Amino acid sequence: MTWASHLPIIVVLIPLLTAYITPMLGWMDKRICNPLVIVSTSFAFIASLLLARSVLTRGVISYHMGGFAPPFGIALVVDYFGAYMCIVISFLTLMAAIYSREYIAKELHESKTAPYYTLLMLMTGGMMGASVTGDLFNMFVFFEILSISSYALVAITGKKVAILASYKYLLLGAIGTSFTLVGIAYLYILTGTLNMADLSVRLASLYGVGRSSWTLLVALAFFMVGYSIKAALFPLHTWLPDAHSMAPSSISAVLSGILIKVGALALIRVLFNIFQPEFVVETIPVTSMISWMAAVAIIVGSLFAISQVDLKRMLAYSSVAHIGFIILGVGLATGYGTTGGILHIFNHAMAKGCLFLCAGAIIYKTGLRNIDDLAGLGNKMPFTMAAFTIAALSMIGIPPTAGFISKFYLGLGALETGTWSGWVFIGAILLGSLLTAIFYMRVINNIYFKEPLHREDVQRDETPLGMLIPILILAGGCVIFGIFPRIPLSLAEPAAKLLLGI
Amino acid sequence: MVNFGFLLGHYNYWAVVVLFLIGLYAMIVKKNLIKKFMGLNIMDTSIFLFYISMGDVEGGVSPIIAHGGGSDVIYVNPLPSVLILTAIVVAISTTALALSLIIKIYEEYGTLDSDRLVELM
Amino acid sequence: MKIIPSIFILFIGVMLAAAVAGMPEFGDPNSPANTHIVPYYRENSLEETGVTEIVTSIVVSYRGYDTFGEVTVIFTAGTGVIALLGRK
Amino acid sequence: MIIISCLPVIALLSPLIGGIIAYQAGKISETARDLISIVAAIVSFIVIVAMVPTILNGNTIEYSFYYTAISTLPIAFRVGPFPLFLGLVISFAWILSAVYSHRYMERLHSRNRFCLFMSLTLSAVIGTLFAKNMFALFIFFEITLFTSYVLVIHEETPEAMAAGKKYLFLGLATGLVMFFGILLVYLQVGTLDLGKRGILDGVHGNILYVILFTLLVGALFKAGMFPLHVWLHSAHPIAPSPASAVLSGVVVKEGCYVMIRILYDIFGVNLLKTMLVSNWLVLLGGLSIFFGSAMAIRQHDLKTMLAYSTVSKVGYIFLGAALLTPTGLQGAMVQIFHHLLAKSALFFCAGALIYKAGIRDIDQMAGIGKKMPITMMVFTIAALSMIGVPPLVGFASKWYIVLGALEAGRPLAIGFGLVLMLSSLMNAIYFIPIIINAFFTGESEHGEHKEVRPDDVPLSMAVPMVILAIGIIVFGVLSATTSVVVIKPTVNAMMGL
Repeated sequence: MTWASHLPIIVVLIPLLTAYITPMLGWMDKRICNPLVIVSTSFAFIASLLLARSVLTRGVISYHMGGFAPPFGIALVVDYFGAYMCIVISFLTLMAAIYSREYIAKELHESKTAPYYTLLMLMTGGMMGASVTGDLFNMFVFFEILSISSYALVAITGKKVAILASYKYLLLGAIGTSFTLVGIAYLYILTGTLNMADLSVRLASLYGVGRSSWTLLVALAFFMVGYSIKAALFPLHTWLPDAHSMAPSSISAVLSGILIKVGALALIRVLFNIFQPEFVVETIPVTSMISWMAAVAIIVGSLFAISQVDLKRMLAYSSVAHIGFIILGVGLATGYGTTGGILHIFNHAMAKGCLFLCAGAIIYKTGLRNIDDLAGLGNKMPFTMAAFTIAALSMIGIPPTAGFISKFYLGLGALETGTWSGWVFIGAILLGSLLTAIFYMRVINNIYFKEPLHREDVQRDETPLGMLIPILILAGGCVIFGIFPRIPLSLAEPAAKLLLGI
Repeated sequence: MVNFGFLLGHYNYWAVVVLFLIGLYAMIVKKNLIKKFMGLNIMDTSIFLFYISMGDVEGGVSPIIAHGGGSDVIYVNPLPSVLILTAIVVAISTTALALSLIIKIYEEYGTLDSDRLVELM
Repeated sequence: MKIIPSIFILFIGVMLAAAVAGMPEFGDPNSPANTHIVPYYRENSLEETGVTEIVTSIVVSYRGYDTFGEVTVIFTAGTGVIALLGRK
Repeated sequence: MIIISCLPVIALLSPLIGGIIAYQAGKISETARDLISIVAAIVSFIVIVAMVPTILNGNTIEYSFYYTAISTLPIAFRVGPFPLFLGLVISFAWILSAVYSHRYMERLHSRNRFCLFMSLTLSAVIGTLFAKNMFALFIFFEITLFTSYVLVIHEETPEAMAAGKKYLFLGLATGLVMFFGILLVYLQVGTLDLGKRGILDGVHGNILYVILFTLLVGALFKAGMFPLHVWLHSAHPIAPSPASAVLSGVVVKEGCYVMIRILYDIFGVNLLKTMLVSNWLVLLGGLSIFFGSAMAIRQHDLKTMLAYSTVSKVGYIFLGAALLTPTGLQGAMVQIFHHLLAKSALFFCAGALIYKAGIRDIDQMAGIGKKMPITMMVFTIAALSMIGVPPLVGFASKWYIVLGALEAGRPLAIGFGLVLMLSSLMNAIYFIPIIINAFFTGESEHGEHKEVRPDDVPLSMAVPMVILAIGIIVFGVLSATTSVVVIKPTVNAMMGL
């Protein structure tokens, strides 16, 4: 038993314990909070990388909490997908934490600094915990940690609209929570277990057997609805545009970049780890149902994004579309498709994180939120805007950015199904990509090719370095992982294969 | 036609379903934000009831192992109780946050009527 | 105005009823929930944890991690409330 | 023999890096910026020249980045004869364009940006030429769209933005269609390698037609072929003239190049023959020739006219390639080279007229030949080549295409002969009056160039134009030699003979 074998719990405990210390230290001196959080997330990031390495070398890790064997105690199960999510989560949170130092000082009242960082760490811990757990009820608990902290973070600015957005988010989120709780109860009453691996074994004997299969289906439906709310899958996305656009930008980046992906993770766990792929793909075509929903999400989300005037709201609607890409890939349930969906989690996290951080930088420097007012920013903030452009191109899926690779895999996955619906899905992917181009090119054109209204708009006034660094790292990532996509693929591909059992 | 034995055998569950629906209905239809959350709490409570019900065993006693208790003693299922402890705490936490949000909303907007709030937004 | 929510509620109700139909009877000692894992707790919890009350032994030992999460949830909500309502 | 060498990568990277350095240098000194970008283009040219002996000896140069892209689809480069010689001409034309733009651009804004994106476009075009597989090719193909978009909208006027929008979104849409085709190919055969002629051999059924259609849509859009030309006549004229020259001269050729690779490397001659699509493609080419010429006749704006003329010339290239005969392909290739030279020269001339006399309209050109003799001489040579007057290179291309049509069969040859005569006539209709007007008519009263002193363009603009004109003559005279040395072996290799 070396320390390395405890990595699954370490990645969860680092942020959570930091969250417990932060208020105490913040009470002494508020300036300590930020370095503490940065250090802690860096450690979490390193731990996630180590975790991924040990998963890659030794296969799926099962960690028994308190030494109690799985069906009786809680087991943490880290497969390729879980390790992959941990890396994405800790990486993006690290970027947001670095960014927060200067951004939060201006955006938030001083008294809220400590709660802000505490909640950020709790949210990270919640996401980490939900990613590595192998227990259904435990996932629920960690989902609540991340949900409640995100409700609070959306409203933390105390602005009128933000509070209402948070309330709306909370209301829907609470419904989602209740629905998943019902789903857990149904599965428990049928099988008597909460462990995912055990559940999948015991459920296999119940498929299509008498009336208990009704309960099974209803449980599945409740899970789908509950986690779709958390993942903001169309048509349950209604909370997202308000919440993501009203939150502080660093939080928007985390919410849009990864939090909704954790919802997608839960969907994937329910579909492929608890219910078996054969059941959800063939017996009852749940996956093709959610694929259709995702295809609609892509189109509708993009169309809504086109009609937005507020930059952050546009980005939020774009997230609705892109969660559609992810879920579509998952729902295709083919090797390429699911790999593409999982890969897009990472690529979208980088691109959308970068975009929201850039939007935050624009608001920080100029106070502008309206897309039409952004003229002249290309000269004013050249680096920020260059990063914005790269990330936007990645969202559109222009080579050689990372978005192109996920588009490639998703497209292959859609065609691989070999059915007519696959052709519809690829139509949705390509059309979604084109629609995405429409609203991002509008912003880019405004930034670079439009005369600014005021002369002083063209004075060089770059984002402070502390905020610029994470922006540039994320934008650089969009390009680097587009040229060297094998790095994320080395985890995403086995993850998809393991989930699908192929 | 109707299998009364079946209906009666699940009577707790039917109560849960009814409670759940009442809660959900209140949550969707009521205009007052606090009433919406009362609806949520009703819904959550119905789920708690459901957990407790499914742990029940005919003639079971509370799961405390008496000294030297034989294996013939029937205990009720302890696991749902454990789960529900956690779930209750979660529900309370959500409600606490929701109520503080509602306080803020009332401070800022001066109303708790959801239609009015949509207008003011 | 209230027709659409009512239809929605009715739909959920039908689903819930269908689910109930597939469940074991109330208080059935042979239901999977009562036979799969629980006997292990009844037999081993005393010697493994030294607690006579099985609920407590599960809360703090077998599912202690959940309880840690539960405490964290309270902590989260507390921090959230402070962040929202704390001194200006 | 395959030789591993990083020369293609250097040829690709030198404009890229040079462009970025030039952009930074431009903030300090404009001359330094232009010098750097010229040097970058020259380096690229020299590197390509350095590959010539290897290729002429019958070798291929390859280079691939391991760990890039996806398992079987690395970003890799392979240089064969056809890409090499096209690259040679393109990078040479680029040097001329960079020299030309030094003085031309001084009256326009955002010169640094223009310089940067010119270099980036060159880089992307070279990447497209040298790509080893369709995946890498598509990557560079799409990059070209974005970099050239910035060139199109350079003026940032509402018309330029509208033209750019049309170009960009149609380009994206057709690019996505092409992407779809690439996915189909990959799923069918599991490879996208362009080295084997006809990777789709062994695939049957309607899927082939879907693939052909989708792939060609992307390539023909960039080439500006008839039904997909709708962006060309608004995007090319609106760009600054050096950019128009490279857009019409080079970026369009990139589309033609991709089209030829699709036809000959992905499908292969044999497969296309069994698919019986040749006649339809030839018909499409003929339509493009007609339509482009007909629209060109109606134009009054010189640059718009030239843009429509491009549509018609692309029709020749497509037609020659679609004949699926060695001589036809040879004609298409010569036409690529010819049009690259001639259209660049023509756009340079148009730019010179705008620069010196502010003339955009054909009617205003009366008597301009006396004031700007060099410009109009170059214009005349290029125009005559476009019409297909014998010693010039344009004639050679038409000659080969006719021969190719004869090889393909008599009805086709007769039909094509008619098309050719008619289109040559139409070319003459829109070019000859301009020349006559410029040289033999007195000045028109409403010409804006009255105050222009009887001098010609500055040296840095005149030299590129003259070099191009000389090129047109020399290659025309030597067309027999060049085709034997360079083009014939290439064609044979591509046809699998």
